[in-house]
Amino acid sequence: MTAMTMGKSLNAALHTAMRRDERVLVMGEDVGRLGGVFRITEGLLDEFGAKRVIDTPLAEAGIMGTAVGLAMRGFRPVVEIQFDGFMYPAFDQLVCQVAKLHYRTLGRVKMPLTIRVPWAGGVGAAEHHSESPEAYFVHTAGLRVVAVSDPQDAYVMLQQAIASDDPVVFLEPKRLYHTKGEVDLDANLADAAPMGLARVARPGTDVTLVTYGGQVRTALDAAVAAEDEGVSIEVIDLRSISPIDYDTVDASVRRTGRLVVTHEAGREAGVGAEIVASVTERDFEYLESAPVRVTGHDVPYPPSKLEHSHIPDLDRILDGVDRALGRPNSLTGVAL
Amino acid sequence: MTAMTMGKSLNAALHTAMRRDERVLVMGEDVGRLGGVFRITEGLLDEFGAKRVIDTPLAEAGIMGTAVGLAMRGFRPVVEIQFDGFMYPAFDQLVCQVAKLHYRTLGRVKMPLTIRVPWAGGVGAAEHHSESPEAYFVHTAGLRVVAVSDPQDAYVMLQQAIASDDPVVFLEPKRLYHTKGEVDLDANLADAAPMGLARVARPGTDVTLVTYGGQVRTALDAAVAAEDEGVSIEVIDLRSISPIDYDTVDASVRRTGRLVVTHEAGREAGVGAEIVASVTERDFEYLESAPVRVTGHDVPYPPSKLEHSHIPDLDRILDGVDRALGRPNSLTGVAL
Amino acid sequence: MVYTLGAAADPATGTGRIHTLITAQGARVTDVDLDSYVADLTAKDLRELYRDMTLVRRIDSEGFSLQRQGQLGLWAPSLGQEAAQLGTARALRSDDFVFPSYRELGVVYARGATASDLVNTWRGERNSTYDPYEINTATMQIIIGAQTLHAVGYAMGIQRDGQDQVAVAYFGDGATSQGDVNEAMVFAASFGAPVVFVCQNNQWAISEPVGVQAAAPIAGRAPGFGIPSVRVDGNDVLACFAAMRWALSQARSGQGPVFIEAVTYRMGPHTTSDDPTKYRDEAELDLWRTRDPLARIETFLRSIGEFDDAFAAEVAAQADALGAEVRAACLSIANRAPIEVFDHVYAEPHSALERQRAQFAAYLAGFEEDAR
Amino acid sequence: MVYTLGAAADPATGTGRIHTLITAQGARVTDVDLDSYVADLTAKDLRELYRDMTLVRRIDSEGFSLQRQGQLGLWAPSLGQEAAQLGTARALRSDDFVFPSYRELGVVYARGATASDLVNTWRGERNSTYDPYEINTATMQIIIGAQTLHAVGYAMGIQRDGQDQVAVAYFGDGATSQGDVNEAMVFAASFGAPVVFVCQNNQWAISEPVGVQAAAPIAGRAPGFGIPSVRVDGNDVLACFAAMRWALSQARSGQGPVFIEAVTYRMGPHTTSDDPTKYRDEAELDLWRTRDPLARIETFLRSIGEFDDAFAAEVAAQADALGAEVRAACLSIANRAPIEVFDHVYAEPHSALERQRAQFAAYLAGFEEDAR
Ligand SMILES: Cc1ncc(C[n+]2csc(CCOP(=O)(O)OP(=O)(O)O)c2C)c(N)n1
Ligand SMILES: Cc1ncc(C[n+]2csc(CCOP(=O)(O)OP(=O)(O)O)c2C)c(N)n1
Ligand SMILES: [Mg+2]
Ligand SMILES: [Mg+2]
Repeated sequence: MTAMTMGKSLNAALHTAMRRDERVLVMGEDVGRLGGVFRITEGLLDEFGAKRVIDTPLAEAGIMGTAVGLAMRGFRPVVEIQFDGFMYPAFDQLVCQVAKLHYRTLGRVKMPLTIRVPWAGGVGAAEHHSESPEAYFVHTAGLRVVAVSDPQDAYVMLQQAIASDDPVVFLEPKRLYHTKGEVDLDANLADAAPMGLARVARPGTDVTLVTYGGQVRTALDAAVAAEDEGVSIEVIDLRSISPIDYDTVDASVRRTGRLVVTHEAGREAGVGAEIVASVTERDFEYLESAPVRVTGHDVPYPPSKLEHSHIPDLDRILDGVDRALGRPNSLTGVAL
Repeated sequence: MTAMTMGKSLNAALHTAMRRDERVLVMGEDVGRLGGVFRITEGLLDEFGAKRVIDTPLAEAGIMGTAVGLAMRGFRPVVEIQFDGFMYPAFDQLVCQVAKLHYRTLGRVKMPLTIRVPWAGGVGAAEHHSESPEAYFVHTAGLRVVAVSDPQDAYVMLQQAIASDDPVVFLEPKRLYHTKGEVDLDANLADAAPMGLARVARPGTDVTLVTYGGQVRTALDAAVAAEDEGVSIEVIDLRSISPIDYDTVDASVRRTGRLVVTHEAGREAGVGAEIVASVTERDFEYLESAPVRVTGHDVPYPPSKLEHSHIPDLDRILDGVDRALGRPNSLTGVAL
Repeated sequence: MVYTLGAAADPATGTGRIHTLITAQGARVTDVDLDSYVADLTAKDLRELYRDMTLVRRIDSEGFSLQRQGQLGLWAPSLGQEAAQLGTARALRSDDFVFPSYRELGVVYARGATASDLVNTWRGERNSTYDPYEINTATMQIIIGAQTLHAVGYAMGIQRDGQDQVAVAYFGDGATSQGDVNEAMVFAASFGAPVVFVCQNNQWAISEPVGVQAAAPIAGRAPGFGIPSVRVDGNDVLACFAAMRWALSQARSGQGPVFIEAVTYRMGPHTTSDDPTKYRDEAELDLWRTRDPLARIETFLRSIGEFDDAFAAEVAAQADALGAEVRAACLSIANRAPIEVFDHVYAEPHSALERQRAQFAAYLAGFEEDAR
Repeated sequence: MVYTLGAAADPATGTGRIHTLITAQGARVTDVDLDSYVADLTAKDLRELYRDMTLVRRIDSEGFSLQRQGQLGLWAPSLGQEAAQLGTARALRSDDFVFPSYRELGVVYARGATASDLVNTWRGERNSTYDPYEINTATMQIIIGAQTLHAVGYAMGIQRDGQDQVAVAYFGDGATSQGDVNEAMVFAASFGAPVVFVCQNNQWAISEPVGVQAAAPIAGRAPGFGIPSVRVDGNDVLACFAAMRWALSQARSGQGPVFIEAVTYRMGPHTTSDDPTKYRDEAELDLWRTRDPLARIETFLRSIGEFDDAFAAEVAAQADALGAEVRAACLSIANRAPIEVFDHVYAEPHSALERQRAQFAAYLAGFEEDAR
């Protein structure tokens, strides 16, 4: 076990994956000489050379579209989209090609792409640098979507994503890049939990708090704070948000009878809507109160000085927990 | 009142809107000389000339982006995206510019765009010509999204969308283009229901069936069929899916205690998820059974010969209604 | 320094010379740039190109009728573009990899697609028919321009594998307006990728004449990206073949991407859903009828005594047989079962979709029970 | 026929001549294409351009420090690009409409943005400061290349209004790879829209040298789209001014779009988040220091006796005052209230968002109560 930041563990994962399989390529803007604007690809160019670590022209559709061609040729491209907000120029290639080629070709053409995205807010960035577009990807059949929340998971799941024959959108919460944790660099992929499984990040009995990515830390903080008030929160880190591991969520909700979901993205047709809808369908008779969503507002991501009014923090989560528990909360007496 | 198809009523709406306001422009691929591949813009070039009816180069980002510039100059562009599946090249301009410019500029720059999209399936078309991407738009703050389901609504709502100072994604179900209905061409916009309001398309007492666009017809058919079996379905045509008129939905669900939502799009993080989640949050104590989603599968839109296994038909809706009513249904004894 | 084959030939008009080897009247003319690329071709080779074009035209008309008879969902005719398609595609090696659009019937035929493949793409049962890896040809692309980036990526892969295949992207004049196509040129030039761009400028993008897309000749765009280009008579199968050989020799020898504009004409409607009388004059069509790609090669071969009625009859008979084969292949294809909508979404097991599949299976089973 | 100003000046190298009027050594040289466009300029005009550039450089350094001191979220220096920005922007009419990117401090300054506007864009309180309609300048664009299409659309609007303004799009060398920028050229050429594309080729897109984006000179790309272009020394304020006047005269007189490549250099880091020592040599920077846009105009003016120490001191004092003004404007700006995240999402009432706003207000009110 080695203590390292998530940024470093992702970097280590890329090194490991590229050493293991020479068909793995890394490509994107500034991923080569600079090692990426977050240094996640640092050192790769030196070790693997420009044939495998490709500084591309500044065009996301071009990156995604050429990655499709490389995949057709039998490579396993790991694409970096520099920031979440720059996914959109590549959206057509992602939705119409990456997600659909396996289906279109009756399984003859595989798309083992990993699309790494420095993701979401909380780092005081400029416009378009703090987006949470994951619902778009979750709604897109043919894609898998995972979000990491700690260095060990990041290390293992990035390798799993690269090893997957399906396209995986791999979301890396920017605000956790510098968070440290213990990482087992010799972790055997075969022994690791599949990336599709959720993880109970903290057991609890009164309410189930489901989240993913950067919000996992905040949720855990909220659980600690709630404990002081005698409320026991079970925190579930989904890890995979497409597909979602409902078995783990069901098991918890059936015990607690109460559900709170939190994410940074806006609420309307977000991933939280999916979770609330599915849990309600699946566990209706177990629910003791209406599930609660604690999410970003349905506004464009605000200027950085206002972002802390947007990203649900510990207090907003606890307010949601109070609502789920039927305790007085900010919406007591307010129209929903 | 005049009997006409939805295609004709949309065409009439464009004529009316362009006569009323000379800042209204129509632009897109083949909208001029040809009058659009669905003939919705037929006759406009002859009446208004090439300055106002613009055959553009074949590039959707270009169409959307130049429409932004025209809007900044004070025009009201009505953009046609030829088919639903061709929205994606324009996604970046739509999400990062059209949806955000008013916010970015503190309200100084308005984006009175109407983005018309021949939408969804059921017409036996080739790949990419039958997509239901509406959840992407609903999840995008800054956009309004409406879906029409009959000629009269189409006539009025298209004019309302054009008159709106916000960008409106205007979804036209292709399979209803040829559906006829009575249209009041002299309808006074000021008297018409705002486009943000839902409509009870058919009153009922046992279960609330919420839908929009092309599925409204199918839902109404299902309601007729159910009546024969003694089940009274209330059908709600949302018309606007962003924002959603929850007052109308609440009122119904609070009476029936049961909710079924149907749409063609896939289920994961779809508009149905939003509706189920919101209704559960808002009306939890009124719900007598778990809400039910009857949607397209989470697969790429299938080849046309299989599309009728994808789009929820009358039988699948009634099966969902049975589920909501706790009657035997296809999922009795099947894991959710 | 960008090498542009013959681009400066007509600087006075700025339109760029259109390279031709066989004129519309069927006369062989000299082209210093292209002649050497077809010096080895025999009359027999030309007759085979005529045969190819005739067969493709026959499949095309069969496909058209099948659509009209409700057997196919749609048909996108290649009528008039046989020379551009066969001339370029016949210059390829089988291990080159082709990325066609929906209109490249002739290309896909030349790559080795079966009679069934050729029509059943439009049947609506499957989004694609042949296995791309069997004939080294991607599924015909419907999103305008998207495949050009795939071709460039594939070509980058060839470079990485140290091999000498070439990737080829086919697309139309309308496609040149798309960001993807321009980005494809940027990437191809940046990496010196072995890719050939073949733009069939058939004068129309549905109802829009090429002037809407391009204010200057399309072939002139590539050099600005650092890509040599040529403008060739797309109805002259020999010139197309020669231009493609030139392009392939460049790309195959490590000199990077090449761009071909084949100037041709879409003689039919855009697709069977289209009615071109709404937007174009019959006179224009008449003019292009005089430039028909099949007629001119026939005239030329006859003029040198290498084409007689017996040959014509033989090819016609073969075409009819192929037409019948295509028709049979279309009519005999089995329907897919409803549950197959779930097939091949993912390559690996997917918990949520398996659940949905099981639920739909249960739903379908209910009907079977009802039916019993 | 595409008219390319001076493009063929150096066909041997294919790199295209770089038009210069004042060399790096401060010498005035003749350029037959550009001279006439600055024939009316006086030494005083040049001094004012020097003043502009000096003031902008001062604001730039102030912004940089403010960021380092935690007062701004980010800063994207314009250091080294003052001539390209001021030279082109000062040729505009106030009723022309400009679409800048994040790096165009000098352009936005020239358009009339206040001291507060210039720094507070990066403060993180607001995504934009000035009212676009007050200074006929759009908010600085962050999505690479997106604004070029807005400029073309705006220009199409000018055409429709029958007026003679010009829309101007500013962007970088990296941006030329984006589909949007190429589509902008397609649309501009197709409609003959009065738009000027100004590409500041500052040699770098973050860590990538321009060669990654372009295998041929950027100015050479436009003619292929049917757009005349010029390649100008971007560190020569006079040449930039002249080139822009040429471009504007074309566009304003109904001759359609024009493309300018201003060859310059990003002397600072990409932004305050960047560390250029990771990817570029100090030697390169040293070379470009010898081509500094301010130094050369000063040398030239001194050589003709139109610049003395008193003038330099006066401008320096003005710059310091402006620096102080900028700093004060940054430090004094009021924070926005949390509830303002909901402002301006829609222009018209929106039921769902109003509900969310009320809920959040109730939530915030709870804290106020707690605080009481
Ligand atoms: C991204 C996208 N936009 C629009 C369309 C609709 N569409 C199909 S074919 C076509 C015209 C294509 O013209 P061109 O590129 O010249 O090819 P051609 O059909 O002439 O072979 C259009 C607009 C599409 N398929 N994809
Ligand atoms: C669509 C998009 N992709 C990526 C980025 C990230 N990014 C910001 S600036 C930049 C480099 C831009 O280079 P260039 O166009 O040369 O302009 P310069 O910064 O040199 O002025 C990149 C990659 C972005 N802002 N937008
Ligand atoms: Mg065409
Ligand atoms: Mg640059």
